Amino acid sequence: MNSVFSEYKDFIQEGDLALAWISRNNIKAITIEKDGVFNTRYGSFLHSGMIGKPYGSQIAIRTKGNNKFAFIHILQPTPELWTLSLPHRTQIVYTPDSSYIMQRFNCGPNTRVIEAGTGSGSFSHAFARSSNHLFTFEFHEVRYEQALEEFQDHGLIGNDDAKSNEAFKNVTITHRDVCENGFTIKQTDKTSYKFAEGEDEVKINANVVFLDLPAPWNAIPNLDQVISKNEKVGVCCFSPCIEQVDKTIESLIGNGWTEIEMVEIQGKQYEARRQMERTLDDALIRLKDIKSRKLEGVERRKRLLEETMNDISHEEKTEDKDSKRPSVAKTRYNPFGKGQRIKEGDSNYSWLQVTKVESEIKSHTSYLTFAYKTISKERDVELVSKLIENSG
Amino acid sequence: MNSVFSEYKDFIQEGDLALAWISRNNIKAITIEKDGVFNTRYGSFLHSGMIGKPYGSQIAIRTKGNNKFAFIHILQPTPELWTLSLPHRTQIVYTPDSSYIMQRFNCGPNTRVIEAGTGSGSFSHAFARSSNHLFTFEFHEVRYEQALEEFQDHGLIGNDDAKSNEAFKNVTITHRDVCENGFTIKQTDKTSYKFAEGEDEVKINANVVFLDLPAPWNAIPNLDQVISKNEKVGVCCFSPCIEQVDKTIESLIGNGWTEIEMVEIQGKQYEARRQMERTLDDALIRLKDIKSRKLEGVERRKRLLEETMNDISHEEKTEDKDSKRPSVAKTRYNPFGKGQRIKEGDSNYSWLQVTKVESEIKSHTSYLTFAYKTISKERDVELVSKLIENSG
Amino acid sequence: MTSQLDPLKQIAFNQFVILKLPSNNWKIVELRKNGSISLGKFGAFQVNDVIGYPLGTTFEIYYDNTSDITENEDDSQNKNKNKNKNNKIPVGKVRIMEEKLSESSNNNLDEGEELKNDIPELTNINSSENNKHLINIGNKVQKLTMAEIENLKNKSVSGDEIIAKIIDSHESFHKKTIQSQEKYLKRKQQKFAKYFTVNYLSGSALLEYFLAKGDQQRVMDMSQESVGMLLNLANIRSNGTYLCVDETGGLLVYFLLERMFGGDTDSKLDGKVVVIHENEHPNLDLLKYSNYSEEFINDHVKTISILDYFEPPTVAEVNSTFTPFSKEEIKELKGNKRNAYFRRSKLYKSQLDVVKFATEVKYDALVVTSTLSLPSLIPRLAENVHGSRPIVCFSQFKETLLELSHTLYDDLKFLAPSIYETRCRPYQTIRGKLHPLMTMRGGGGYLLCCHRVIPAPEPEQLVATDNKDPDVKKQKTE
Amino acid sequence: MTSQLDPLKQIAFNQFVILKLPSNNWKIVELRKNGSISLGKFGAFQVNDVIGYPLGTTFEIYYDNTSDITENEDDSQNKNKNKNKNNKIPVGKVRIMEEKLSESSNNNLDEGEELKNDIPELTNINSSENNKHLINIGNKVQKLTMAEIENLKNKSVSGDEIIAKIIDSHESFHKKTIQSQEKYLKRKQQKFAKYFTVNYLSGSALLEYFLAKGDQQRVMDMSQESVGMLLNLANIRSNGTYLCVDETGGLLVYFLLERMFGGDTDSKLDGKVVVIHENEHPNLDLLKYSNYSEEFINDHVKTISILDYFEPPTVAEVNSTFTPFSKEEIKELKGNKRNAYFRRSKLYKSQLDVVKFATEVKYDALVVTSTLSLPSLIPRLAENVHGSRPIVCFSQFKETLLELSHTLYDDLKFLAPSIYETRCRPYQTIRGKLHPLMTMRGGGGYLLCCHRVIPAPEPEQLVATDNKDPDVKKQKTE
Repeated sequence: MNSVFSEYKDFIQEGDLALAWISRNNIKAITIEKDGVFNTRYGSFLHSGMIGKPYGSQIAIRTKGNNKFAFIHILQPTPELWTLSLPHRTQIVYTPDSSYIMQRFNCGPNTRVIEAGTGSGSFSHAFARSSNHLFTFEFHEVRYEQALEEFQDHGLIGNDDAKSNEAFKNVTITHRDVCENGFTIKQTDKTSYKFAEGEDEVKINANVVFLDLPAPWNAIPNLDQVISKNEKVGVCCFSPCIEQVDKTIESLIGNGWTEIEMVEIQGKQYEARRQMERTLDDALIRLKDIKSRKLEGVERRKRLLEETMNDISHEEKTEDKDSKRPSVAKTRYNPFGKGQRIKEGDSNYSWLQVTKVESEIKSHTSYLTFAYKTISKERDVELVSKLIENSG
Repeated sequence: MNSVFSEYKDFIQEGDLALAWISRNNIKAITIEKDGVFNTRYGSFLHSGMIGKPYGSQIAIRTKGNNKFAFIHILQPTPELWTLSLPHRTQIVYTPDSSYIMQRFNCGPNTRVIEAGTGSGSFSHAFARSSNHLFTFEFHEVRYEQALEEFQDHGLIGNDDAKSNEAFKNVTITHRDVCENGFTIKQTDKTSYKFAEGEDEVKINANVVFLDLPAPWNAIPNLDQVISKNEKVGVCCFSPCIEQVDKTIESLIGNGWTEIEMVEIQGKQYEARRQMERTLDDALIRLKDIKSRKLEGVERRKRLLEETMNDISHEEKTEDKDSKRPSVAKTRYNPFGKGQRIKEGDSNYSWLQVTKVESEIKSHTSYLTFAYKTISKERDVELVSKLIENSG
Repeated sequence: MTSQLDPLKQIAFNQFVILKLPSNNWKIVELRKNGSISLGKFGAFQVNDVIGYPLGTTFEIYYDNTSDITENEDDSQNKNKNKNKNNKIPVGKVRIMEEKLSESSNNNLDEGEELKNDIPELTNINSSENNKHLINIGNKVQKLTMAEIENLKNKSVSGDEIIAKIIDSHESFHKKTIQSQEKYLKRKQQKFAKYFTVNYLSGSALLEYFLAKGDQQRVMDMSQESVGMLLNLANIRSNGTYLCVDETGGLLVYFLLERMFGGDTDSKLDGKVVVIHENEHPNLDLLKYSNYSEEFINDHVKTISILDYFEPPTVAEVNSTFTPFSKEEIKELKGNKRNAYFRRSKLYKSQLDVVKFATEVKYDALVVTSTLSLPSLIPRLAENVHGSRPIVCFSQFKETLLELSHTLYDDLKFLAPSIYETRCRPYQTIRGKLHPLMTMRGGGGYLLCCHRVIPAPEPEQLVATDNKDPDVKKQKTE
Repeated sequence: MTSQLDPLKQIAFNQFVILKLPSNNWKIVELRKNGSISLGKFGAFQVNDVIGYPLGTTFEIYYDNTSDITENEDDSQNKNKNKNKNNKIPVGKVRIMEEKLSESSNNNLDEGEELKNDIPELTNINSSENNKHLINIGNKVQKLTMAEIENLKNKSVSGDEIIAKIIDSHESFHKKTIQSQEKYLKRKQQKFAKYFTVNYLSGSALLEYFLAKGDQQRVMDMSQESVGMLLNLANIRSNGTYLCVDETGGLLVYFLLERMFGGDTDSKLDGKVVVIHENEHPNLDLLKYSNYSEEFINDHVKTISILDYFEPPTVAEVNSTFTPFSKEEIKELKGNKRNAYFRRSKLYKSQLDVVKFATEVKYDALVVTSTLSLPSLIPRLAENVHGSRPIVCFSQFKETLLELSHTLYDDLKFLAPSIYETRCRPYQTIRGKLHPLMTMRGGGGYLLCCHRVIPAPEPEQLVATDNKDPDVKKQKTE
């Protein structure tokens, strides 16, 4: 099976997992089937109208009821888009955090990653893209089964960790409480790993570890068995509370990890908007206009009153103006469209480009505690001698 | 003595404490004297040239050496400007924090504030401006003496806490370790307070408390004696480390404070700048220009070469172009002023307005832990009955 | 004057206060003598019962059998709330309730977390064991029927007691994880608790009221920290005369008056706020929630339209419209004529005020929250700001201040305009579970601050070439 | 091929690495066989002595009497450092040193705070007693003379030993407060410690190198978190063909190649980066620090000027300039003629590449760090981006992306442009003294991300009216 996550696809094909972009906050995963239908509030989109079109195509239908059109875009999934398509109630590692962690660890085709726990699997997708192999662990059996199925559907599961040009299938998921039982994967375990003949235990040799666990300090002592021995290995613990950070640091120190540093990532998103440019001069002219029209009205009314009555003092008539204002339009000069519905950007007005942050920001996700360990600081003396002796 | 901090002054007068604004990061306090001189790197500013001018005046002198001018502005101090004029190595509560604390406590002419410790006195100035009385405590004797002198010079020290229109002299400073010895101020104490006949102890009745102490939890138990009994009193503890916050919360809970909330304030400052608008079209024309001039050069050189030599192959001549480029100006069309020093905003170019944050930001000052306490939740039943019975 | 309650400290009659409800909603009410106030599902109470207690007190509403459960007559302000079937909320008695320890427990608690201190029997087991055996339970295992709960609610039981009963009758409660137990309790507490806190209606509380309602636009997306910084940067004191543009319906003026006079309508301090407005009439609606007298507001707040401010009449013109009568002449006026005279006299005086505030007064600060184009507005308003005094503009968008900043940079009358951003980041303040709140309102706006200065007359040509910084560059004291 | 060191894991010859010094400065060096590297006041070492150890190892330089103190011959790269009197730094031996526990202890420690764990005899007394009796001491009470210290430094003593001696000889050390003791130790450690860490020269390390030097402009004020997010949002994989504008001197390309190939010059993966540059010649200088072979770079990085890209020749034009010879014809060519033929052949092939990458290839992402006006650049570059593929622009200023965002909004070929800001906030990570660093570099830049899409042909007139959002508003799935 092809993986839509590891291969660039040009055209929408039957069997593809695709994302239907309805709006920024409404992205749905769909599997393209010949007779499939994607139902929305405004109407139904036939998959048959998508098949064969290039990815990124806008699909239009006439909306129910009236004669307007509704649109969606069909996108090929990426780990980042997939993350956006997940329901927000799921605990998700979002892109500002995941991208920082991957960058800090220089993730790429030589990276061997341990992730615990799998959770929603959103970070797993990003790790799978930029690693040699991802070993992900999930202790909750139901979630393990769900993630396994999802990763299989997405073409990620496999032992293939060769640096080849083939589609990567480089994810192993294992059902495990890593705090209690560590990270080693054996024949007898509930795992997606396919053991070769005579292979009893997986050689994990991770050089990057990501722990998204409530108590990472229970898992840290188990890492020595599975991390790469002859290189510098990084760990990142993802914890919402500061007290967890403290216990994590304690455990990292106790287990010989160094260069400990905790950071927070703060991501914000802005939308481009426009604000009407309302000048003082226009505002002044408008007020003058109102004033002069009001005086006109007063004068006219005064004349009317004088013609018909004689018993009210001059002063009262003037004072009364507010309650007996004439019914003519209050203003003629309306430079800001007051009282009208003006669409943002209306070309009859001038606008200043402004940015507006989301109305609700993710002010905190988790603290990220980084540390490093090199288990063996030996060098191969013989090899080095040989290299030095060689002319070069 | 007049206080430049509590009265708006229009003109610079002899004896005034004024601020000389040299640049954003260089603001110096000076006392205006008839024969005074303010020396700067570029020359000396005579106080006599300032006296009688309105505050805010720019003062110009010819600079030393060349025939240019140098300028400073003379400003009347405000607590915020005063804060900016303090040396940065001093521990200062900056305006984003101090203004938030004051706003959260609705500081105004009815606020009675306890501050411990006084420190640089920068926050004291802001509190003094917007309170009925400020009781500030400093445990370090030398710093106490310095602050006392400064507050006296600034016309802040005094018992006057009447709600009058007079210049406020509403600061009392006391030398005290409030953790060990609490907040009550008696005749025998080292304090700026002037006791009246028969007055033995100051009635502090604070309704706002600000604790900038390394171990506020030692001071919190002492607060009950000095805070107002019949109203809701707020406290704010200012601590750099999270572990201090934890111990503070513990102490606040243990001492009956409620509505505990810790916050951080993050202040940023931006400068308005301009970035040159360099369009793709201009860049393309520029490259075309370079290319055509290069071809011209190649052609000319080719002709020259052909005239003088015959033994080098045609191909080599072409390939050689880079090393034997003619010495004519490389480009005629230079829409972005490459190679020239362009002043930001130069009107020969078009510019986009941009904001630039400071190159170094204050990413953390301290955590602010707020809590509230109402010692007595009684009501005056008799008074309330009377009020209910009265028609009204 | 007899002994009175201090409305700045105690809950007093005829005062607007803001109530905090268990749902974390806010409600602004006026405390009318003998009135009652309905809080919908959270019960109703008699105003008289809360008068005299300190502002900030939390009350629990309870219903006992001996009390005559009077039907709530309902204040006009609550009318909308009570359109549903049960539009008569029984009025209960109140007793003082101890407040929650942590602000977070009421307000800022993140989803799925609860104040440990409140529920001592719940321990925080930090292990991945926690929800390994998580059971997905709905409302099915809840043995009390809704009817039974409603019955309890109308009896003499407090919210906490109801919750205890519900827990008792909840079969699988103890099988739930700590976290989901906490969630459950939290939800139930919000549903059945009948308590409210009577808070002083400060400017910050009023601002929070609109923000919590989602009415950011009305207050120009202003945050408490931004307005606090505005007041400090503008050096607002009790004795200044401030020029102000307020497009927040009077909220900025509300803040200014609070800072200047402490909310005290009897204040003898003489500061003034001159409000310039772009429409015919000023909009300072929100001042209605303040406890200032009309007299106080007339003394301290002057409103002038931009037209009157920028194109004021001359004194001669004003004088030509009105000739003051002598005392004798006034005495002779009767009825309508007399009233009319006084109205014209008042108008005359206010016109003289316009002349004075538009042409004579030098202001001690200019503070602006306006959506008018600032580069066109601020330099003109700043003409009458005294040298060395601050100019502070709040805007929802940094870009509008950027424009303004460039305009002011190019003008030697303004010193070092800077744009400020300040953001408050509240924490879930629970020991053992400290962390910043997971989500927050975005926005909060930006400030521009500079000082009005007076350029030196001599060497202007030199300075004009250096528009980034009116001061000599690299100049340092020795 | 015999067994070799893996330059991605171990310190290997002919590799560029980045050294971290006790002063928290960075130094980029190439590890030449038999060479030595001078770290100025921190000593000098033999390259051969560090080869083979894992990257990331920290070495201490020590001098013992038995070792022949060879004078440092000095690499060209260190020439500038050694202009002062003592321009021959003695070359010491190295031994592995255990790293500091906390990153903060080297790097991010705030002024006046020190790693408690390192100095177990210092206890943290949390009381205001602390500096009550603070004494203001200068260097006077320091008994060791500078000459004595220099002497120690040139002897067999490690930095820590020197510091111990200094403390012993410092009369009032124990009278100082904890905080000032810590400050003192910190200062002395930085002054006398002779250690260095040999780090892999990752893109992030290279970026940090320029930022630490204060050379923000060179890297367009980009932060590690911004570039990381750029790579993720752009969905950079090992097998894509990416269109790129890089005004950071090759740093962006450095990052792209690292993400795509893991820094492995022997990688068999076939991704490509096509770099469009606005000058005659591309500037990818920083790639010289990478460990990629020239062949690798030729295979995976193509550079085309904007002129060639936007106004490419046709295949016919290219073919008209060059006629490939047959094998026999080539054989007959000699000397200069033969070389000239191959040069022309290479030029011809590169011109064909230009045609291909400018007109045929559909790109898998467009990533841009450019100061060219983005609204004029991006829509045209995006023409050749395949549908559904991301477009990500980095800019130092939000305002340039705002302009771009509006331009892209108005164009149906772009889906939902958004501006992103991401900021990393490091903590002083010391137990008992946890807090965010007090100061940080400002800036870090902003990203704009959108996806290239293909508008439906039919109902364009309807959509065009709604330029804020190309999708139906309020449309929801059932």
